[in-house]
Amino acid sequence: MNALTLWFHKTGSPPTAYRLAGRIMPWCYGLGLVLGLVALYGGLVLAPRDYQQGDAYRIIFIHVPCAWMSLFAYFFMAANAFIALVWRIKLSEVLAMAAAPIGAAFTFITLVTGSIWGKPMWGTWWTWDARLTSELVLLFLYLGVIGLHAAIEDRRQAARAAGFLALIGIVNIPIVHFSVNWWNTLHQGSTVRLMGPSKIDASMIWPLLLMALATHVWFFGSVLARTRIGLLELDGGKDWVRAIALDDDKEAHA
Amino acid sequence: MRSGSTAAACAALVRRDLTLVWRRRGDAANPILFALIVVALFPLALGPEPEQLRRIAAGVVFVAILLAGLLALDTLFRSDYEDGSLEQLVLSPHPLSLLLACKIAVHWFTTALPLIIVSPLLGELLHLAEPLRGLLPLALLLATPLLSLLGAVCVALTVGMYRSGMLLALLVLPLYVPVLIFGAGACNAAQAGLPFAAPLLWLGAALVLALVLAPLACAAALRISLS
Amino acid sequence: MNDFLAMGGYGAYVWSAYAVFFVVLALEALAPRATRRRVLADLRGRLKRRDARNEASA
Amino acid sequence: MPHTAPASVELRDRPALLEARGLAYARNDEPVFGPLDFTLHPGEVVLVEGDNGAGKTTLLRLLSGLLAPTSGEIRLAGEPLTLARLSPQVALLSHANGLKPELTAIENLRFAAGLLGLRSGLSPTTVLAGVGLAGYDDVPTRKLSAGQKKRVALARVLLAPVGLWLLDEPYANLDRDGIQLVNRLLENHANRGGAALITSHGAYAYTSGTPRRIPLRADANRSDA
Repeated sequence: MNALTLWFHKTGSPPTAYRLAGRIMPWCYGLGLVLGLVALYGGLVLAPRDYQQGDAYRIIFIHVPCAWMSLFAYFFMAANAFIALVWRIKLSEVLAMAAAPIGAAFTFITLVTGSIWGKPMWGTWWTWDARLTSELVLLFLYLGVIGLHAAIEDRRQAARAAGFLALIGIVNIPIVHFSVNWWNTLHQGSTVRLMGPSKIDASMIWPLLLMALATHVWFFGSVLARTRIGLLELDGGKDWVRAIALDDDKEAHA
Repeated sequence: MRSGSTAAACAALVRRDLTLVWRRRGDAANPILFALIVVALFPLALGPEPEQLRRIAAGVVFVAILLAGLLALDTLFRSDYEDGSLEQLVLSPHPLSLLLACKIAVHWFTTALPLIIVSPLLGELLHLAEPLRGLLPLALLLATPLLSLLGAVCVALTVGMYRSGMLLALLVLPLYVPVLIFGAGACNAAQAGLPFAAPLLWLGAALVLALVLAPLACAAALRISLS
Repeated sequence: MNDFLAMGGYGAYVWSAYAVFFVVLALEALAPRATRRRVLADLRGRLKRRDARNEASA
Repeated sequence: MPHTAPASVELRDRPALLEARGLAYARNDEPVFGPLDFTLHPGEVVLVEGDNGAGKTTLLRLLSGLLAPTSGEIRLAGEPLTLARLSPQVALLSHANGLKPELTAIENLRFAAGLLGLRSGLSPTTVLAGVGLAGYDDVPTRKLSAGQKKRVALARVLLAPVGLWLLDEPYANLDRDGIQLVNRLLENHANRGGAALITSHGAYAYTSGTPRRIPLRADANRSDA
């Protein structure tokens, strides 16, 4: 076994991964919070008012990063599901299933903020615009993965079935996007361009990118938090988990 | 000792499934009845104006048939799982994906084909526009096998579950969206006097792909859920 | 400050969007804590059952 | 730990049909059984004994390739087991009989023959008579009693041209005659070079000859060390 695979096996072993995740997780949450606050200050205070949309455009600083995250989380989940199914690596199973609820949360935020933004701009809470529709389908995909994972008793079988579904979804996403675009051009009436041709100023761009970075870091923090729990569940009978369970009990009664 | 040929196994499976449908022929009309009810509810909800109904006719028939198919999907593996013959299928020496393809084909033939045959009647109830009378069954002919194939993969994932109805709908819906858009979209485009060949060709291409890939995916999914 | 909160008349939209963002992410970050407590309680239950079984068969 | 004795002397020169080494299974990381070592040679009938929940059914599903073991390995004639290699050689009788209630006994058997093949010299009709159900050809399976259904399922196993039988509780629901029938079938199968692994919770057991036994116990009375 070469050094790299050896390292991988060691880090991939549940107790090591659990400890490592516990050490990195607070830094991710902290960094995400700090970067996010800076980005918010830049977006809400420093960035100038948009000449077309007024201050309503400021929703972009959360809407767009969340939309990016909704896709990123899905790719992260599908990539891990692929690794888990092909090489049967436990850690990847747990990582894939940890990403699902976070991705669903970001997708939900994207949909809600998009529709809140739509009200003043389009005069309606919901429009069957191609992007919003694709995002809605994406939310259903996430909910399907989460639902399937929750419905199966055996944890490993659940992760494998849900991972398989996530992989079908990754094929489906571009097809949905393509079909929804076609459908939308068929019904030209309702298409409204959200981000018009107005030039985006540099003072608007940096808070956006910084917020995107913050959400990524936050995402990894949350993935690690959920991965730790997944590892505890998966390795329930092992000594290291037993020690943690008993420690936790002592803390609760102390 | 010899084991039979794969063709003989497929033939035996097709014969058995057809016999079973025949023995339970009372249930065979259920999807048609369901689609009829759904279609009949629309005029009751929207009012009987022919113009208004004509505008939505193709879409409503499509959705009604899609829902009826979704309802029928559950029967694809349910009884086979419960009486243990699904296990025997997995353990047979023949390629599982091929056997599943046979099962899906029989299922399509006995649940979706009757729906296509009654689709002109359903269209007539909603005053379907004249030029769509031929196009709607054609679009359905391309779309329903896709629905059966994609649905089978999702059913295979939920096969061991107690109550899978709602979850199955949730799993299947994102996969059905493109099929619905292109199938009903072709009809709508034709109605609006726009070119409609492209979406039908897309459906055809997707069908060819699904014919090859879906049985493989279905077999993989089934192995996961039976383990 | 009032100007800032008013957001040029779009205050209700902007702040409700940000509120959704923060509330959902906060819930998303708190959810693992609850799950963790439940998983560990389950595990302790399993340990207790196993001990009981071991005593019974010993 | 439930180690079994090594194979007896007269069997040692024949290659093992099925071999399990350190075979263990855990569900949600809760050990179900194992680690288990045993071999199955041609001509052998091995009885898996255990209480409810000891994992007898799980063991058969592992050996039939439907389940993957948590640890350890299964070898089939010396090669690692895969479903593709195994399936032409194994017949599984599980709790669910695998019979369609709407079909008649003979239709069920014809389907099984189409799917799995037919042992040379046998036909669905002769096999049905062989399990004591002559004349039941055109009765829908749903109208048969539980014991009669079991007999039809046994006929299905008998029909398949395979060497390895995995029978889960073959004696369940059977009367005295039925139990003798199972024993006779097993004996014939062993005599023509086949092998069988059967489970029983101990009430009725294979009595002709002295079959090897694999005791299977739930995890409770084993220390975790």
